[in-house]
Amino acid sequence: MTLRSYVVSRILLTIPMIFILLTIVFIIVRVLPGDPVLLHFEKMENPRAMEEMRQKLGLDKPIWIQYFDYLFNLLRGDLGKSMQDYSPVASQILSAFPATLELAIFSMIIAVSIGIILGVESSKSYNKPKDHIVRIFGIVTYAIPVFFLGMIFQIVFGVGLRWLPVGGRIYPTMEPSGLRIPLSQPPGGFATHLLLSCVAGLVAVMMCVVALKIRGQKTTRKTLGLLVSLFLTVWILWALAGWRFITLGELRISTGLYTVDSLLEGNPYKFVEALRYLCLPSLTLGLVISGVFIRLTRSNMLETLRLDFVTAAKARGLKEITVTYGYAFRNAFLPILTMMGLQFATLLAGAVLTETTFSWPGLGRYIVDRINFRDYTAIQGAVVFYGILVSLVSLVVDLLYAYFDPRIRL
Amino acid sequence: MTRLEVKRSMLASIVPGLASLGKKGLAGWLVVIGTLIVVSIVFMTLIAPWITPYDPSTRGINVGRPLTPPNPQFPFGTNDLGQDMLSRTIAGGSVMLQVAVLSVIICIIIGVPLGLFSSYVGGMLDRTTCLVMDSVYAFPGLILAIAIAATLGRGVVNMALSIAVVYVPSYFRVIRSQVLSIKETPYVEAAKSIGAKNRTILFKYILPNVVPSIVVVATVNFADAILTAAGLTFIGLGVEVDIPDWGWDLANGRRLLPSGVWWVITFPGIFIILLALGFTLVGEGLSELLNPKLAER
Amino acid sequence: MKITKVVFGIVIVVIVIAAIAGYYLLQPPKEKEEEKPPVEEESLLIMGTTDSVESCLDPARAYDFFGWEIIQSLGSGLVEYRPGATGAPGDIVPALATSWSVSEDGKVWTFNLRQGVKFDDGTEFNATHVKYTFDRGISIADEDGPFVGIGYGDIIENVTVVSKYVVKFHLKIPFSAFLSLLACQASYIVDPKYAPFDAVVEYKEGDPRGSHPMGLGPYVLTKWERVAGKDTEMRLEANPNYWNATGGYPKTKTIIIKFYADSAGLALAIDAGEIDIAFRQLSATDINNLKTKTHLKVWEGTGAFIQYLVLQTKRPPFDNPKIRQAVAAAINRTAIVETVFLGQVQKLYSMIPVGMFGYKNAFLKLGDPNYALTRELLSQLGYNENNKLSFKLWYETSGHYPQSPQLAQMLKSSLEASGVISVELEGRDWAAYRVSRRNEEMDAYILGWYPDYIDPDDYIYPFLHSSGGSWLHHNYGNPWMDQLIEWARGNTTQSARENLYGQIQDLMVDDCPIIPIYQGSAWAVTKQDVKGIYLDITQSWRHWLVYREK
Amino acid sequence: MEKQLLAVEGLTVEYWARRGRVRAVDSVSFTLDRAETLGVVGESGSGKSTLGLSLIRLIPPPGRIIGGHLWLEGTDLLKLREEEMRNVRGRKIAFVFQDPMTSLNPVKKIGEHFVELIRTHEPKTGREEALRRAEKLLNDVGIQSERINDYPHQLSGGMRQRVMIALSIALNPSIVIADEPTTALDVIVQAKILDLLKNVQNVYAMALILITHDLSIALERCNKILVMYAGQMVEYASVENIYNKPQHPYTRGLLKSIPNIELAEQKLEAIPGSPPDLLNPPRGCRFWPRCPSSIGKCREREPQPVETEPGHFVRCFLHEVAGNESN
Repeated sequence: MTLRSYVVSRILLTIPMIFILLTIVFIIVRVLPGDPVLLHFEKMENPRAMEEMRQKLGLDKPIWIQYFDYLFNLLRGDLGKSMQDYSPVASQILSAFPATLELAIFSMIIAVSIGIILGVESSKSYNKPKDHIVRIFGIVTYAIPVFFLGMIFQIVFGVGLRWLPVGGRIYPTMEPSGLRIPLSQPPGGFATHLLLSCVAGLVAVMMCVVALKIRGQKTTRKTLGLLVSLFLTVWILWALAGWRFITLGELRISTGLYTVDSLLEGNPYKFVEALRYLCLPSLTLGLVISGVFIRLTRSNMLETLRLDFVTAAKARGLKEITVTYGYAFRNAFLPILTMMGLQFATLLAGAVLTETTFSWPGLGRYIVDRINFRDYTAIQGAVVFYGILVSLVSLVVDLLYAYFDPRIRL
Repeated sequence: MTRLEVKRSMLASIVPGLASLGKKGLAGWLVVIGTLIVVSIVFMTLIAPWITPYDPSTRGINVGRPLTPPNPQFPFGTNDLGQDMLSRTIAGGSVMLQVAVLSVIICIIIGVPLGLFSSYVGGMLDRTTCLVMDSVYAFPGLILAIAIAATLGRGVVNMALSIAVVYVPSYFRVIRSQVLSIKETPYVEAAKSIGAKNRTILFKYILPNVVPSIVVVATVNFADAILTAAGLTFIGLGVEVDIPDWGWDLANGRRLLPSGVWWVITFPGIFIILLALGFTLVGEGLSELLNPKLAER
Repeated sequence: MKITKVVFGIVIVVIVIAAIAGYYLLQPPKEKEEEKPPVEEESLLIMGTTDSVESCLDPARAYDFFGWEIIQSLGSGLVEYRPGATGAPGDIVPALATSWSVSEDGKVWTFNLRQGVKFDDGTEFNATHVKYTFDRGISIADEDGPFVGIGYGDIIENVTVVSKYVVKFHLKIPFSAFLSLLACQASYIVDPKYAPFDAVVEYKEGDPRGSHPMGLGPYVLTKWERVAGKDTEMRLEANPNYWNATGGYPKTKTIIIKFYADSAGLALAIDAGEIDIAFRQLSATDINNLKTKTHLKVWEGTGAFIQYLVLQTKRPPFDNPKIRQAVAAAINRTAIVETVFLGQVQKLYSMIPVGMFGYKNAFLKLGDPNYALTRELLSQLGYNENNKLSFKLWYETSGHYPQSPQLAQMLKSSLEASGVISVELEGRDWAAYRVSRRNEEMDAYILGWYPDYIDPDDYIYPFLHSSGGSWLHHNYGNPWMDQLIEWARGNTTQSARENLYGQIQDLMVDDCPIIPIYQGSAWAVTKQDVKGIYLDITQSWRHWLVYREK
Repeated sequence: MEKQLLAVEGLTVEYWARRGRVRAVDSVSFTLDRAETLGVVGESGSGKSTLGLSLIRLIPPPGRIIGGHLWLEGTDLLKLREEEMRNVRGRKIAFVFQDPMTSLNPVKKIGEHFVELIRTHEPKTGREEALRRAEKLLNDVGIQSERINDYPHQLSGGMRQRVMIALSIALNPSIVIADEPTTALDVIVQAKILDLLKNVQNVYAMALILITHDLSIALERCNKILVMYAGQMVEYASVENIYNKPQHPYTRGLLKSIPNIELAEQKLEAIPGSPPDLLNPPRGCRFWPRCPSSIGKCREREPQPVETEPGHFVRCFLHEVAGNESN
């Protein structure tokens, strides 16, 4: 199969999947409970208000017309109206989503890094104490409820050590909106900032190194390294030169991801603040998800490590890190990539609990709030959004798979 | 594999002789330890009415001073209503276990026949079912469960139902892939050639072969169901607060933890983790034992 | 390989140097800071809460604690309570009115308004605004709002503009607590530019100014983020046009309010030093714990907050006062106070809080608890150990009131201890709870009350008067009770009122539509350097007095 | 330059499985001179592949070398640190594996394999230069240099084995170990690959250790032959001696099973039975259950290798008389 026909068929397959998903959600939220309005009001005590709500939400029509309305509205990007105040659900979801996305991305990075590093280590010392410890670590983190772990982190790192904030997305004065206020001293000590910015820098550099190791290409290696250093130097110089003009007031929003926005603004201080607030939630979520990646990396690595080309590579005297990552891991990577797509869904689900624990104003908290308000139309909208999102992510992952696997690429 | 061998391998995997399992290395030990954990927790919950020192329900309010730290009289301390945490911990597993067992049963009742028939029959039916199952499978589990639980309302059965819907596809997928491979094995072909009925093939040849996989999925599913149930309770979709339940104690203990009251969250928390851990260990071990590819080199 | 190593080495060094340099450069220069004006002027306070504005910030509808807290900072009334008020007559001080007089019969009040006061948009304040405010509130008559709840229409005949700065109120009855009423947030003056006469001002996304009709208060609302009925962020900034701005108010220029999902999150945040003030709701355990922290200060208010159990009188089982009394007799207030609230609240045997004039411990005669009485009353109606009186007890679960699930469990436990009652608990989020209340689906439900104005009338009329209590949806109405209440609020003689309130409370025990449980106070926890907090009998939070000590 | 390149003394390898220890290579000794070709012959499971891997210390766990010496130009390889050993692999001793289909990294282009190898051992070489060398090497083994940008799956099996050979000679090692280099290939290709090996061996003046189960190949292309059975060396001698006067019954059995075109009437004889389970090797000589000429003490004691004539070693009681029976 050529790459093009694969891509086309994969995209075409996504359409019925989303359609089925939409139908399932519709059945669960609209058809199964009979009448969401009745559910919203609990009892038939206020028929006038109920009738009004039905009319405003279009729930007075026959169910199949409602279904087509629902599908048609979705095509226009309309996820329905909230039962609470008839406000459009789509815009609320879109404003809450970047927070969740940012949390999900960072958790994923943490989970995958932990999973890959520990999984590779574990597979290299197969059946030795190190292997057993890593496996048990993976199983235990999987069994810990997210909010339990989150709470422990809050107590230890927030209240006890005071290293990291326990709730919110960024220091309150930097919370974005349209106005600026004079700065008072933001929190956090010298050591934390130094440490975090260094760690962030090192992580970036490490990622480049790993990326290059995996690609193993010489020319790109030089250029990439230069590019990275150029980017960092420009950013830092820009920030340093312009620090007098940097306001530590509100963040300018362009993507909604605070880490990205602060970089776009060229404001390292805000970036560090955003990272600090991200630390505990993403670490919590990342740790819980990491078990799956550990297990997956380990078993795939065990298989590839036994393959001939790994032994052949060793016999050629290649360095261990090259053999482990460039040979064994690079071939074990594709299933992990697929798993990343699947785990993205788990991650979004885990984010619901994490967001509540860390007062993180994302989609998860939105959905919990909507449940408390018995706002079924909004719940439906949010669930549909999650569904479409997950389908698209798995589509992207599959396409990436095709791109990365040279055997499919041709 | 002959049918006899199939049965034997089934027995070996389902009824783990503890001693022989221990010899199979880490995987065996995982199963042994996991089973021990699960069995003891289930046993504890079953005999809870006779062994709780105090009433774990609202009738046991104020048996001690509120928020007494662990001491000889109250080894697990008391909560903010002066209820004995030991009693609540002993009795509190019933909700989780009921939800988990119920959801697994529902999953098996729906998922197994669906997987068997759909993949055996094949064709359009199979493709459609597959697509539906894949759609649900790709969905963030907890979110779907939340949506269903929110429409159904609180309570054990509703929790179980909402969790079951989420996990049916896991059963379906596993069974389907198994059936597809077993369908092609020589002994099924042979049975077909001597004119065995479809029903016979399905139940006598294929079903026994997929049982081990079902067992593995179910044990893993138990752990997931427990964690999902804890999550549902945490966001207020659990059972009513006057029923002793680890989930509620965890949510309540979270409120108390900032005040240094560590014992209300810790003990039920440990038991939830232990229970989920137990099932995960069994699942992990079993899947390794049944998938000998990596078991020994 | 070598080149790459060098490049990465450079990058790491650059990052480290930049991090160190950046940190020092970004720190506000020390010398400069000392040249700045005093901290009180330039300062910022971050407040955390689990509250949320319930419906809107329009005094014509808003009737919730947090809504009033914000309204109080965005607007002003003709008069206000002195900080630290105790309920004494001298506690009411001039605000937008500088002086006032009352006619002999107590039915006509004349107010002289402060001159030269401007709304935040520069409009000059005058007597027409006062008339507009009250006419509007009474004519909108929002069924969930305070104008109906307090019964403005039953008190005020009309408002007349005498001159630009003189306004006259003509009352239907010689309402004794009229000055108190004018000090409450429902009586705050609105800006006609933002407040249409016939519609309530609702939240408008991205338009904080257009989301409330006030404009005479110490603060302006510069940010109000709200997602479908739940606040996510709020910011108050000093209003330069505030009539008392020359007096140095507000003391803190900016106040940011952060919203937490639950009391645990709030307690963690204040303990971790991320917020300066935590106000509502912290649980009793949090308070006890935070009291031990040296970096924090715990402020206890005067107890004027009450919680009570409402019974649905329109249908069985609680259409029979005997049953209602039986339930009242089975409530163990001691256990609630000592266990649920760790002794931080006190038992309440009347709707009027202890310490206010007119208080009578009327419910004590039903016992605390008196299970014998419960059994006797119920056995008359055929209930016994085998045929228990069973009903659902509803409570809210979202932390709107402190420790509701615990209170509900305790109530269940104490009711069931009678042996003849069986209770099923049913929890609802506050938003759903309100809807359920409006739909009258709940038989027995727990509610709480903060005073609107400091007078026993505010604890009686909104609950026991057939029209004033309609917001409760308990369908209680007793003509004799209505008569007594109307006499009591329309009388200016202290002793006569005291006598009437005594009768009202006795009658309330007989009818028993509502069972008082406890009275408590608001608690606030702040950093040690936060000053200017007055949690007086009004229970209101005065943002403009709070400041950070240098 | 010394003539002797490699001297193996008493090399012993064990696998520590859960059910017990398996001695996969049991005190094997041999020497290898420069540009010499040694054939290691044995059935599958005889330990010949393990022997090959143990020469570059790459026994997969749970195997480990528990004794012996590996003298390469006077250095004992077993005493080297792992990092030093890594420098030996590929540069001094190269390895060609059995299955070319799986011996190349499927996600790396052919050229990349060379660049990686060359630049690992010679860090100063530039990428471009390494690619140029790769093209030349590929030409040497008969592959067009454009193939450098192909992925392994785009090449046929024979081509891949050529690539493997090119890779093994890239750094001009002194020894190439080829482990059944032709087993996985078509018969026609087999000969070509073997010729290629022979050819490059001559051009690059390397020693070659050819591990094979096919005695005829070894007889045809080697100078010396080491016959292995059940982890033990049973006979080690020059090709002429093996062919003309095989001494061990197993070697004789192997010779009889070779088809010979010249002898059309020849009756091919297979050795009856199958190799022993190394977990429970038979007491005494490991070959006796299959040995046509076993005697009483074969079941009692294990025979030790004896040198029946210079350079001819055999492990059999039948020949002990000829040598010294000191042990």
